[in-house]
Amino acid sequence: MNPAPPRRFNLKYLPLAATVSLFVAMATLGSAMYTGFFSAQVFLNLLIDNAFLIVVAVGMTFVILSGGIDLSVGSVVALTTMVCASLVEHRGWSMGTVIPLVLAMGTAFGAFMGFLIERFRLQPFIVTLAGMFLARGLCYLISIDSISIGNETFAAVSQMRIPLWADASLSVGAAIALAVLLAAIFIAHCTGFGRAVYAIGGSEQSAVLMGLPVRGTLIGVYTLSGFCSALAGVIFTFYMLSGYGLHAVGLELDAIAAVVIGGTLLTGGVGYVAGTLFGVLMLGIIQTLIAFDGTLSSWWTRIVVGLLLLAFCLLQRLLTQRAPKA
Amino acid sequence: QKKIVLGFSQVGAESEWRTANTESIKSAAKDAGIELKFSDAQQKQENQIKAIRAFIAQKVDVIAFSPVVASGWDTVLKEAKAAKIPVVLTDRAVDSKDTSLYVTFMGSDFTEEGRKAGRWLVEKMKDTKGDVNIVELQGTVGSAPAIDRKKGFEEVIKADPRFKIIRSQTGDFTRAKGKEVMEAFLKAEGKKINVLYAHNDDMAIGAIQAIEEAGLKPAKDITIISIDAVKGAFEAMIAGKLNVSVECSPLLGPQLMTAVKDIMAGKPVQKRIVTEEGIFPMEVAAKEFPKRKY
Amino acid sequence: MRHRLAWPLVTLFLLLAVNTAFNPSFLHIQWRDGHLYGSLIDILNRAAPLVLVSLGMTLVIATRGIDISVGATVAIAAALAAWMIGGSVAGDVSRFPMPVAILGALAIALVCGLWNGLLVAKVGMQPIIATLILMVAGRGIAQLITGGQIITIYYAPFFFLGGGYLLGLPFSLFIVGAVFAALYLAMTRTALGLFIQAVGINPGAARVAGIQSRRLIVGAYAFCGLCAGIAGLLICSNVKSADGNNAGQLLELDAILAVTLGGTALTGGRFSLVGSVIGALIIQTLTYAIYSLGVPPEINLVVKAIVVFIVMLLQSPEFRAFIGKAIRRPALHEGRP
Amino acid sequence: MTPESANPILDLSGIAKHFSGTPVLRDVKLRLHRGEIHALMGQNGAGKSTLIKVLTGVIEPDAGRMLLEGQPVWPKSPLAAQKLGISTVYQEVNLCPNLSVAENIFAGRYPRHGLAQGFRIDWATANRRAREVLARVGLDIDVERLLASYPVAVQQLVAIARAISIESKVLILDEPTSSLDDDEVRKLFEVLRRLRDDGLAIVFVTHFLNQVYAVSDRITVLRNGGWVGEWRAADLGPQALIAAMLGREIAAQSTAPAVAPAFDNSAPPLLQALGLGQARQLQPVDLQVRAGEVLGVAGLLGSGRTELARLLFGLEAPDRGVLRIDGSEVKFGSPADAIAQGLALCPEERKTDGIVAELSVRENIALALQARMGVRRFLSHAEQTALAERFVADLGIKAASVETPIGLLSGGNQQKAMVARWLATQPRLLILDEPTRGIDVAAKQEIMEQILRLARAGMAVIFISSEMSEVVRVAHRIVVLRDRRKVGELPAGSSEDAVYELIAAEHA
Ligand SMILES: Nc1ncnc2c1ncn2[C@@H]1O[C@H](COP(=O)(O)OP(=O)(O)OP(=O)(O)O)[C@@H](O)[C@H]1O
Ligand SMILES: Nc1ncnc2c1ncn2[C@@H]1O[C@H](COP(=O)(O)OP(=O)(O)OP(=O)(O)O)[C@@H](O)[C@H]1O
Ligand SMILES: [Mg+2]
Ligand SMILES: [Mg+2]
Repeated sequence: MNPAPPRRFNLKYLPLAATVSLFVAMATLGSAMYTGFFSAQVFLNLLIDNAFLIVVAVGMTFVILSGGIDLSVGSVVALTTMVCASLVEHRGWSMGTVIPLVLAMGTAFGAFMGFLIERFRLQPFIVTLAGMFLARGLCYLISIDSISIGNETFAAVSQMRIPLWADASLSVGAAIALAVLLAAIFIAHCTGFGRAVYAIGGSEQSAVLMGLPVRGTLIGVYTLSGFCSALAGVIFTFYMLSGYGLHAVGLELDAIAAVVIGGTLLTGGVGYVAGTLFGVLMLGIIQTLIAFDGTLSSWWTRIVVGLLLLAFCLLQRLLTQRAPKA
Repeated sequence: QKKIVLGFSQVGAESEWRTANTESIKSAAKDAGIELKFSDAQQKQENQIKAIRAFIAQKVDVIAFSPVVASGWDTVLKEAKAAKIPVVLTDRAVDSKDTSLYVTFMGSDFTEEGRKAGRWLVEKMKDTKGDVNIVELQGTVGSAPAIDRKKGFEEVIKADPRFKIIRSQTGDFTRAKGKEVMEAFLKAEGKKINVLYAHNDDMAIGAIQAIEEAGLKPAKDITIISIDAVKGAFEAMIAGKLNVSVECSPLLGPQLMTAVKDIMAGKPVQKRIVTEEGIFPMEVAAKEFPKRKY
Repeated sequence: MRHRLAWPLVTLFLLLAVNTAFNPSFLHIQWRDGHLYGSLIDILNRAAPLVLVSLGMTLVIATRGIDISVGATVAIAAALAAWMIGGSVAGDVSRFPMPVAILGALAIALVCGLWNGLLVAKVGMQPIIATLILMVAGRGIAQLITGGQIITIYYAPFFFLGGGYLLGLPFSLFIVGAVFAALYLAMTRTALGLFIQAVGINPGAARVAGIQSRRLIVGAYAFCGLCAGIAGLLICSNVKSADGNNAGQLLELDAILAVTLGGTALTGGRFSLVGSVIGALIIQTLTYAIYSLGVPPEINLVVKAIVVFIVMLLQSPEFRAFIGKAIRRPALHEGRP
Repeated sequence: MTPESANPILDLSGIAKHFSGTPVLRDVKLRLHRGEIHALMGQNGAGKSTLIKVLTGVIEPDAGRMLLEGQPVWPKSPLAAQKLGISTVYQEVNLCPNLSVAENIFAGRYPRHGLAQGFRIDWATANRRAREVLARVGLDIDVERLLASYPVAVQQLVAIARAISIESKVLILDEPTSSLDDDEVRKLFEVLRRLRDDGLAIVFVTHFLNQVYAVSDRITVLRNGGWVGEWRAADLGPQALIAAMLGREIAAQSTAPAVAPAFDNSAPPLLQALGLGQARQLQPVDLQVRAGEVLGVAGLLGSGRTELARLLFGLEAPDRGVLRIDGSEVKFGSPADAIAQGLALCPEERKTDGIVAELSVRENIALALQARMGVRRFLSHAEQTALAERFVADLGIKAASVETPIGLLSGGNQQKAMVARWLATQPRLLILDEPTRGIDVAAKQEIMEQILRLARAGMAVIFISSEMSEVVRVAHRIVVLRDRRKVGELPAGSSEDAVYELIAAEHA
């Protein structure tokens, strides 16, 4: 009846645009303040140092979009590094057999939690919290000490750099993370599974009544997150060349924070995978800024991290205030 | 002449000990006229690696850090080596096979601290008869000091079958947990407990409270050994509630600055610089206390 | 009500039974030094801070929120109280009068809660991020107050709060009892309970019905902060010191776990205060069991995980139906049209 | 009873279902034939929606048999039902508010392209096809916008569009017309007739008797969960139908105009809006209403009626014009302010703005009154129960007890409880936005009477309804909106045609 008012810019991308522009603003600020900050490698390091976080957060994005949460990711990363390290070091297995094995293990772990959540209508928070305890506990059963990986293939992959231009380069882990990100964007927006995740997050009841495969999708979401955690664990193993039960402590919170900062609603159904990338980069750049500053004491570090987070979130709210009510 | 720039990545600020360590390094850098780039890793290895990468990008002159954990440093240390920045390890070692990745390691030996505690106990108990029932308060599960202090202690006491560790549980290096766990030990084992071995002073201080609340006399009914020798431990020893504390010195600052200057001047430095550390039984506590800096 | 709490209660009794089975003196309570002494008393006393924080958390969760900053608030309150009381080995003087120190700690905790509430209700941030900010910065603030040290408290009157006994019972139980009673009355004798549930279930409808949900939400976070402040006082009085880095570490997870074990859904709405208390007791009893049964520390987490899995499955009606069906497998097809 | 019952496409019999002891369906049957529109009738809570949910696999019945084209089948989920060729529009709009309109239409069966058509969702095609299906139900909207940005009526049409775009043998529509105006209903019926002629079997639930006779071929009536009978529409007159549904006789819906009582025309207005509006949502509107007056608001879908109500109630902030109460200017920051001034709004969207699903009927009815009285003046449990039970009896709310969570009530009964919530506040001005949505004949009568009784007692009422006959019956004055602009005012006693004329007039 009434033609919709003309729009120059689709308002639903506003939160994403806000996040991206704030990231750019932060980067500009850093470059202006610290020497050596404005270099390609510093920005590539954001990807290299946060590759595992990107992968974990991508999995987490799907979980949160479906209206759930996965607290087990950090522990699964630790468990993966531990299993990798102990199989390679103590059993002498090769990289080619260990990696598929741990990926399958993480995937199965996620599927198991997803099954409990879906079949017995348990709260995701508590199931994945128990999963977090379990995975971390299993690490200690393997060994309480850390295990260094001396295997040459691992070391070679770990130190391999993909040259980009001049002397800027990217690690294998970062390349994998970018690939995962692209695949996830595709899954989220161009496949039935991805759209079902959004639908369930919007209203699970409606999704059931619309005849969407809710059960499979819910289990699938946690399975995917389990897979992503295991993959992140493999990247982490390359990154650290060691297995350790205390690796990636608190990673789940970083991942959740990255997802939410990236504009995804914790209540589900709203958000973008691409936003998550910028959420991770945001957290990363806050740390880089602080490392470059180098004058903050331990407690001021925490306070400043909190303040930067606050400033970012306030600005983001301000910029997105004019978003549609819905 | 240009000021030397030292990038230092600290583990965190998880204990008094660590705070004293940070303070020592900061003030020593100031005294030595070295510009310090300080970064706190909030107990995460990832963060330390990020900080080291940031130091490399900033082209600092020397990088020093206290590794959160021994393993997993090869990649980033190779990057530092490629950027021709010398690296100094403080407080904890790394288990890299390629020792050319760092110039020197200075700091304490956790295993040796455990051994010292064990030796003191063996000495103290040499005249007593019958079993010696020990309860152990471990540090955070999986952390290097917890593993090594346990290992060193066990190494020494296992020679004598009278020594039995009847309970061992983690107290996460904190007073509150130390007290809570000790409370449970006392209820479960009652008067059987002869000795308490705590991996740090804080847990021992918490446990002392639990022992008192259970109506027992700390240091008399139960012999208490702990590690670190921080101020609180001295107070407890002076009050006659703690038998002994093994020193683990956080005052690495001056040593570190000397090493940094030597490196920059091209002088050779030792691969391993051991800090002098003592052991303080309660008898000497009152005399030593005024000399303590942390 | 009875029905909803039945399974959490069963879990609690099972845990107590396990403890008793392995440690016959577990239920033993004796009179010693003018007060009751025994494992059960320990559990109650140790659970006190967790119960308090869980009560606050219950309200926040009921409004569809979550507060992950309670641990940091505990640390801030403890640090400020310890600093205001001050430390001199003499033990009979304090920097500020004790009531001032206590009020100061409670006030700062309240401010922390209000801050969270304002970020959530007024600025419109998502609760987990709003409280993450304080969670990260809060420990820094606590350490700033303590200067990164552990402040040992020597002022004896302060120890009564978390370590004293009244009528033979730990004084902390009276504090928890008072907070619980006040909260319970506020929820059942005024319309607060109804409004909070309405806001948690359907914020839109609550707004149209004329409920001022912003105020309620700010209030819930403020109360949660206050509870954390009281918990911080209890903890720092009990261990006679304040540790900016470690006080209340991971308390937020335990509190959320307690609330969920008590049968309150994290999606907001219907809540049960009694359930949260039971949930907190379950957690503390489990912790105590791990310590007193001689579980090796490296498998602590596995044991905890397995217990949590069992507890939540027991509480799931779907799981019970599933087990029921599995047992009566042959009859399965008859009911089916 | 009817000769065609020989070869039904869908044949349900002996269906029984009870929820925690209370029987909701008892030995119910339903037979559908190809090429018929079958009306399923019954009072609120009779079990219509439950029967539909049973046959689409949402809930599992206790007993019963279902034959689809002679084969015994039993769908275990809506997905399975869809695969069997049963496509459904449920009573409450069950779509995803966070997805675009096009997605809601195609969720689960997107057009694809690439790699032999199984690879990637083809958004361009999806959007184009969505526009096509929507055009069939007479809707021309931006299909890429989020569903939540459209009002219920549009959402209802989207749900219908989704259902008819699914290739199916049986199409089930549970109260599809509850928010639609006559024009939209007409368009929908055209579509249904076409589908029927193509051989589809259609089940249609409604509370509007005229709609039943306009399209349906046959009628099945349920009463209190029991099966009453099946008739050909031609064989069952309205009186008989009502009698079958209620189990007793009442006078058919009266069409007598202006039952509204007289009121003091000279009294100063209670509420006065001068040029009240909001950019893009509502052109400035002048309006006033006096104590004891019923002001009807009429207009077509999207004409801005809901927007007007929300502005008056402070749910949205006007960006122009002033609002006066008792002659003094007021600004509402939130509904709470409006309520403090004695206003009340029974909102149109009961699912999002109305019911608090997990709370009991008692708490839901007491909620607004309690909010008005404040936190401390707490209505005791007994007072709340008394209040709730009074309205349960007055409006005939069918619930196991007042302690039943309101989410478990049938749609119509939820709506009655919402009206009860606002009547309970005894406001000075009551704004009712589509209060009779989904309510059965008997209850509608009761609500109208309540409104008039309250008006007689001095309450001012603003009455918004898509059903023009209701508006003209109760209103003292009718404000007519078109395209978010007030186009005129009509006096009491105006006919429906007069209103339509006014709406159409300026179109020319
Ligand atoms: N899940 C449930 N639990 C308990 N009772 C239920 C449940 N679902 C429906 N009921 C009850 O079943 C009865 C029939 O409800 P149903 O929704 O089928 O009615 P309806 O005929 O569709 O009414 P309306 O015209 O109001 O939509 C109602 O009294 C309702 O309270
Ligand atoms: N048939 C329609 N076609 C296009 N847009 C519509 C239609 N109906 C409603 N809208 C949308 O509805 C919104 C305004 O409707 P509003 O709720 O104010 O009107 P209303 O008269 O109350 O309608 P309703 O009777 O559906 O409640 C606008 O966003 C408009 O785009
Ligand atoms: Mg119905
Ligand atoms: Mg409307």
